[in-house]
Amino acid sequence: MSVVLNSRESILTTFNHFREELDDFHDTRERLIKSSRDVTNLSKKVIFLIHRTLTETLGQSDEKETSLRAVSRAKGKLKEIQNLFAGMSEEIAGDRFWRYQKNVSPGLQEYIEALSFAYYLQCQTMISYEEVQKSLSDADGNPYFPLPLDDYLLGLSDLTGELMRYAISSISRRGGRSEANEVCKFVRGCRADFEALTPYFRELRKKQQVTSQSLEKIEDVAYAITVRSSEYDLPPELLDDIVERTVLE
Amino acid sequence: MSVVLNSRESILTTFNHFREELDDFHDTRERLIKSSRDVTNLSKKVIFLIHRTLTETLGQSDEKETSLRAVSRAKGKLKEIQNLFAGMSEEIAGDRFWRYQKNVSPGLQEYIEALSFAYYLQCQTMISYEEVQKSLSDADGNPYFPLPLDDYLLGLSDLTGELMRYAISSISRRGGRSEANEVCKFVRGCRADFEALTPYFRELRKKQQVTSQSLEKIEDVAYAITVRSSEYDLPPELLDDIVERTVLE
Amino acid sequence: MDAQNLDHINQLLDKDVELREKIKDQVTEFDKKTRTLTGLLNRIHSTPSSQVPELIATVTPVLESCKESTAALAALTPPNQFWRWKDMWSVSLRNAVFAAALVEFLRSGGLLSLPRAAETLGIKDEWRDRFALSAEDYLHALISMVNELSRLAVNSVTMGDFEQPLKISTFVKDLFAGFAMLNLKNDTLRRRYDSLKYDIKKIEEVVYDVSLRKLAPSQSNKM
Amino acid sequence: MDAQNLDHINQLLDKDVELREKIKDQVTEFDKKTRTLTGLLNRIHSTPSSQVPELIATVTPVLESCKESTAALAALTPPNQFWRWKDMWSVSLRNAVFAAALVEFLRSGGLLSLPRAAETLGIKDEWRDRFALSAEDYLHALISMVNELSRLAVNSVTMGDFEQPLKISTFVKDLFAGFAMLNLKNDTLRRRYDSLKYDIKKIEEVVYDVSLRKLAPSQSNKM
Amino acid sequence: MDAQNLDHINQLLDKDVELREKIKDQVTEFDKKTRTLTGLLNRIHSTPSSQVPELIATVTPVLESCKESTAALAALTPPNQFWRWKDMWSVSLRNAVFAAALVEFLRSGGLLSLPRAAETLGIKDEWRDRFALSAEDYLHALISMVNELSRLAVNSVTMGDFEQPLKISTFVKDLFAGFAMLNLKNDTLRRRYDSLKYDIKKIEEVVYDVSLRKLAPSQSNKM
Amino acid sequence: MDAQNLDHINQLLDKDVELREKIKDQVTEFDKKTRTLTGLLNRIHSTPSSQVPELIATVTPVLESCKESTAALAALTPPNQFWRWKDMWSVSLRNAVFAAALVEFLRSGGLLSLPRAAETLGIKDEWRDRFALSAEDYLHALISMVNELSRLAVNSVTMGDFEQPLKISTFVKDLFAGFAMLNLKNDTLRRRYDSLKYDIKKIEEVVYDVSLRKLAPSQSNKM
Amino acid sequence: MDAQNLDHINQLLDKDVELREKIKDQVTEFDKKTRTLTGLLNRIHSTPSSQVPELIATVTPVLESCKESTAALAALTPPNQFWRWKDMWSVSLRNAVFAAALVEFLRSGGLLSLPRAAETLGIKDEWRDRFALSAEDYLHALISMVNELSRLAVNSVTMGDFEQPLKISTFVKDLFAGFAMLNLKNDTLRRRYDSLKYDIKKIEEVVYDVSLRKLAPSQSNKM
Amino acid sequence: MDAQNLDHINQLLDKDVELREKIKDQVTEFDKKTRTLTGLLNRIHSTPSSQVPELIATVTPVLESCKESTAALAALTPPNQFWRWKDMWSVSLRNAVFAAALVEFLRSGGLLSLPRAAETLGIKDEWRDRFALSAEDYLHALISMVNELSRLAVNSVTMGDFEQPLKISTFVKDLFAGFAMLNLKNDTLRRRYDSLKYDIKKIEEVVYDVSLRKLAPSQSNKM
Ligand SMILES: [Mn+2]
Ligand SMILES: [Mn+2]
Repeated sequence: MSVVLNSRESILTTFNHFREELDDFHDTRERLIKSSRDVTNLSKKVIFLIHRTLTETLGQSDEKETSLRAVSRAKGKLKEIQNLFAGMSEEIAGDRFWRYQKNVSPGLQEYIEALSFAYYLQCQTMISYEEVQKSLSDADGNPYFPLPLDDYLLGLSDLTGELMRYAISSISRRGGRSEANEVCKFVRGCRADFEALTPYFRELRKKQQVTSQSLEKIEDVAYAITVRSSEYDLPPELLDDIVERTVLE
Repeated sequence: MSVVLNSRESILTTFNHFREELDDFHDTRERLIKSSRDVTNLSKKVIFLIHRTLTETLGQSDEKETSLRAVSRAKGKLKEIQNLFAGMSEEIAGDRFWRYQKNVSPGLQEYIEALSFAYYLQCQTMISYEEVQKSLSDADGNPYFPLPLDDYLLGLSDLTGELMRYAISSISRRGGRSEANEVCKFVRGCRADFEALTPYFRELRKKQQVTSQSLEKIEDVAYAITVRSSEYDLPPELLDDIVERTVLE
Repeated sequence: MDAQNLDHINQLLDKDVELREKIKDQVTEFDKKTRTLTGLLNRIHSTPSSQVPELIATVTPVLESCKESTAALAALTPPNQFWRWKDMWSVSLRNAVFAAALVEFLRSGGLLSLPRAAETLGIKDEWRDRFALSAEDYLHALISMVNELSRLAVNSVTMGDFEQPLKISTFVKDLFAGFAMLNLKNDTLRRRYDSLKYDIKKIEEVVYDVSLRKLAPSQSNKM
Repeated sequence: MDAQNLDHINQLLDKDVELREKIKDQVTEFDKKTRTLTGLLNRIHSTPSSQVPELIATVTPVLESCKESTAALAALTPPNQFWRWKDMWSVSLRNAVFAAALVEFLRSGGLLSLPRAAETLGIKDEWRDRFALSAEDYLHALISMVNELSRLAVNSVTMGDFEQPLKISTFVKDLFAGFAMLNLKNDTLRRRYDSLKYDIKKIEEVVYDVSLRKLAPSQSNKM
Repeated sequence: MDAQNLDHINQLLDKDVELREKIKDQVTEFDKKTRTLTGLLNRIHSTPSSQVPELIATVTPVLESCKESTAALAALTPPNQFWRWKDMWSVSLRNAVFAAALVEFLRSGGLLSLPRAAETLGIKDEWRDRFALSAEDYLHALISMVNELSRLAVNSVTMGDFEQPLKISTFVKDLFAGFAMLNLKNDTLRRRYDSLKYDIKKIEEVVYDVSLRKLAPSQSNKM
Repeated sequence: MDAQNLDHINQLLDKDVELREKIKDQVTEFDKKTRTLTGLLNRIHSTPSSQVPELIATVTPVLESCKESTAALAALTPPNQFWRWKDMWSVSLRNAVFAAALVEFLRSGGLLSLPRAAETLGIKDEWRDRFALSAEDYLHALISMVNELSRLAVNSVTMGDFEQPLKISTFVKDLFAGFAMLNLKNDTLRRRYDSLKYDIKKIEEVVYDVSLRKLAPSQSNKM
Repeated sequence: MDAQNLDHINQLLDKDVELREKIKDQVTEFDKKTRTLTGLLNRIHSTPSSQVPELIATVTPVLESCKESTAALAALTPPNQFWRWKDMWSVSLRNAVFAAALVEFLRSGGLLSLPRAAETLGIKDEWRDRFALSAEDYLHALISMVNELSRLAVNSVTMGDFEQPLKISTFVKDLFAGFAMLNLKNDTLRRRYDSLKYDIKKIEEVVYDVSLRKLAPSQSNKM
Repeated sequence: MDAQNLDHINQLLDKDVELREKIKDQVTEFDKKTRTLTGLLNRIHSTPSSQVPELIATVTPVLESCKESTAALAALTPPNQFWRWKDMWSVSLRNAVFAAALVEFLRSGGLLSLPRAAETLGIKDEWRDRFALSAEDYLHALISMVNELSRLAVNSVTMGDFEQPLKISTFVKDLFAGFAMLNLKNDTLRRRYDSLKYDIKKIEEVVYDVSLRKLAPSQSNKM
């Protein structure tokens, strides 16, 4: 390529290259947006699948067992999503990832929300950054792309909303009632951990308000359980038994 | 299906059907959104192709000839878009079109903008509703879907913006200068025609402001040409010749 | 635009404007009926169970009269344009289905199925591309019914009826399990579905109170 | 979150925060240089063409000094993170490229190509995943140059130089034809590209005025 | 513009500015009184029913003093301009009507009618084109009263008064049935009316709690 | 609520709803006329000055027909309720005044005063408590006229009429000086008045272009 | 511009930029402390009342350390410029006052007065033109405390402490009565004050639940 | 809250409200004067240069009268509260400075410095903590003056004065170069400064038009 362009032809040739480059960029961007939408949709389905599994066996089996069944069902679907990311990995290899990050980000966050939900039910803890990154790596442990810190945190922040739903439904599950207290403690911890990070992530600041609202709802559930059982001077299990007998009679 | 559902099983079976129905709806919707994005992108490319063709031959050939070359290039690309619509037609057959209209609408409007631009260059008139509908029909003249009036009008409204760009560039095209006056008249007519329809289409009302701005820009171009040539008591062609000779010398 | 095209557009436009007016008038009529329905059904909160059949008897003719509205709307809607116009009447339709489903529960304790709900309101299968009961509208109506049943559970106890809350509890739990099957988007249905959990919680509390006071007579031979 | 994870997150965060600060400092430096550049180049509007070489001579060392800034930024940016941080310096970079391209036009009448622009600013090909001159930034710089050239066309005439507008006219038209090749989205580049048309219009008017007054000396042996 | 035209317009504009200031001052006065009223009435939530008559006795003179405000506003408003200025005082007026209606309920258990509300605040019929109590303002005040009564139902129980919730429940249900028959087109009013359902639900739950624990005579034969 | 109270309120509410519908219908009619007016007047931008009288001749009967609308609205509005309903028609009224003022300028080069504007539209003084032309609406219409005149200055030149911009410039500057003496507190009006500066600037630039090129008789001794 | 004028202005501008940076750094420090404070105080929702004194003991030194921040800010702010810079730190200051007031309530059940709040944070009266605690900031902090106390009422019950809600209720009602007597013109403050009603309602409902179930000594003779 | 605390807070709040009212009244007065000033100075666009001295003579007493306003505001503002209230009058103050600077340019062709501007408006150095002319306000006023001068360049030509644009061009270019050396962090100021480029371009185009047509002595050796 000549160093200084002196003729119309040389300018047009150069700009032809620019056109190809820009078209290529926009096409890739478009493909990634579509893939990200697919990831979002699948992730939402995983979340519903988990809630569904937890509700299905309402009061019929052990709480822990129910959770694990939900987790194992979710894992299959999560694998599908991971394959979608694997498929995208070539287009966002090397320095290209950061060019397209904001197009990939919505799907990625929704995936992290679903993954961390399953993880919580399995381990009762928060999935770590490294574990999320590992789930987005090939068999040899090579990441498909570097996990952005903000996507990780924003995905986790949405988890608290799902946990709120989980806590509210658990009130009508036998034994599952103690679950509400566990979730309450966990979400309280999340809120505190996120609080320290809000100065660095504008969007997290906004989501923190939603988390606070979710926490208040969970606290209300825990309160309602306490108030109710405080009126009678009987151990909680016995109360549960009495209610169950009346309903099933 | 039983008429009144009395057992948990019968309820679950019924809701299973609902799930399939809803999933099916969301999947179709998602596919159509993606297709609509493709249509949008292709249409934008058509518009740029037209502008490009008009600029390429700057001052080298007859204005009419240039326009027709732009139109013939555009037609090939427009055919591609029409094929995309043909591909979507099955999913939006019969009563389903109106269910998905708002998902299809962005692409459809952009297509109409591109199509009407090519049509204007060819015929110097506004493409009619029936011609747009015909372009969205199979070989036997069966429409892929009914053309919504609002999409037709909103697409046409965007045309005025492209015509403004066309008018501004034409000022530096030999002979093309009279073009600015033609476009000015045409857009003035558009604005008047749309004005009568604004009470019925909220979005058109907003776009009408953009059209008014475009019209003012076109009027400014026509004004500048007049002011300039009024200073000398020579016929416009002669002025053009003098300028051309000086620049080419 | 040339005159012919403008004419054509104006014709299309006039037809739509006129149609919208006509549908609006019918919807106003339909709406009056459904407001009467909800007004009448609001009385269940202060009607002892023994008098519920009489209350239902006053509701039935109004519900029947909704058939005229659905027929009129089906007649107005052009072929294939169901989805174009349905938003205009879906609030009224949901209210009518709500009333029908609540009446069915009060009568039989069971869930009115979608086809049966359509039938009750006189919606014919052959109108499918002009007027139908969509899954979404049906589901909204069921949620409204649950909202009302949680109030009813509370008020039944006040009126001394301790059986009703137990019936409601079983019914609503089954229905909730059904809703849990669905994959919802972040839309109104999702938001209302989330709110269902609070209704269930309230009903559970009533059941709990009733159970613990052992006030409920033996249910074994009734359910 | 367990302590280890929190630690890990905080480490990542601290590294980013620190890096951002460092880049910001470098950009502030870079920005000062480009402001000096635009300040100096603003003088072309009142500098007779005979004295332009001297003006360019004052600009060249500042332009040269930009190499330090690009090198410092390339050294700071971690591998593969070019696109992550580039927004921080792209305004300064565009201004530097604008200056380089304008100087090139004033010197040779030709267009500085992208690779040559990168070279002028000391940007090395092997930095590609840390610091590069993107097509977008280059194009923005060219548009800024055209904005300035339309002013220059006007002011040249005021200063009695009737050749410059003709040179500018030919150059800008060629460049515009190049821009017309691109498919742009509705973004800043598109908006600025649209505004180019007004610059061309203004230059055309100057050429027109100059031609009609037949003030331009014969150009045949010069262009 | 000729001087006469200008003068004419300026007079029109100036008169408005001055009048607005005067009305604003009166509204500030009125507002102080209604804030005192709501402050005093807020005490019902911690006043045993036996002492309510004394509380009402402190409220009555303040309510009486509102007549001065309505008279002052009626005197300021030019003939025919009621609808021009009413938005300035409608918040205060609604608060005053709210207080009057709540006092009436506490005293007699009955509903203050619109004409009686106007009378209580000294609003004269002959002021009609300058100052009146519109249906809309009256209804807003009633809704505020229901909001307060749902709180009162809760707090009465806390204070050991188990009869009050039953009275409130009957009164509010009756009022709600009345609202249901109104043709509410107004958006804000409609939305606030919808919120009444939550108040009713809360009141029903209080009655439920009381009945369940047999803290008050059974309601089954009362409702 | 007792039946009488309910009835009373419902009557009040229903009367308003019905009246609103009737006014709305009249406003739709009025709006059609003003749309026709602006449509016709829009042609001035492509009508040579010699044919303007004919254009005005087509406008006059439409303007005349607006009297029916103002009379109908005055008849509908209950005594004293001008300020309640005026927002419904003020857009149409401003458009009508705009048309009348523009016609007056085109015909005589002078400014239509507020009383003359009211007279042109058949607004009677004795309707004061039901229908009037407020200073605010009149001023809005004048600002719209200036917006249109700045476009006309441009388009007149395109049509080869170099005198019109000078007339417009004198007229608008005088009007602007008038506006500057008004005590505008109203926010929308103030903001629109501020925008007038752009119109004036545009007109001044047209006058400049014309004077510079000596396309019209020199202005130096006229302004 | 002559060099002296330029220099003068540039000095003014630069001094501000520099000062802003320094204040920003101090505010960041202050903010860290108040974040730690709110983080620690957030634990009250899961701390049994018996362990609250220990929790307070961990809070006190952090609160003490805020004195350094207020002193640093007072030292930085030029005389007379309190009102220029105060917005930069008011969020942090409100958080610190919130913490101090909450600690006071937990310790003594009483309200921290404005002068005492200033004293706790080491704010000296002689800094008045550089750093002070405004009434507005103090009131914002109190409202935040009430928001927190309504949550605490709920969570105390969950932890089995049925006395705390009663204490909170009395305290908050008293505070609310105080607020009602203030002349709040400030919009944000007014809106936040209005939101207090929800907190009070929530607290009343907790007290209701506790009283109804006789979980704490009867309130009827206390309130 | 105890009575003392309440009283203290209420006093603080009330004092502010009252002061705000008083300042507002003074600002209204000040604003009237500055509106008169801009109204008078607007006439420069149609005043031949020979009559400018007379125009200035009418402006001077009004400018002088502004001293009363600045003195009144300085008297009202409590010590140390300059930064609290300055936003209330800064629009008026900028307009006054704009007028003073424009008058200075018209009289001497030179730039009014900041201290001289303060002096002209009677602002005393010892008021520093109550009333001062900030660099920001001064710069805003200068930008407004440039906006006006670009209009004046155009209108001078219309009036046949071909020297004025050349003077304006030199003055504005110098001022612009000054601005380019300032460290503008302030957003509004920065944005307005960017807009100056359009004014300069316009002025350059006027000079171009004049030079091209040889209406004024050649500029080549002047710039
Ligand atoms: Mn979620
Ligand atoms: Mn377009």
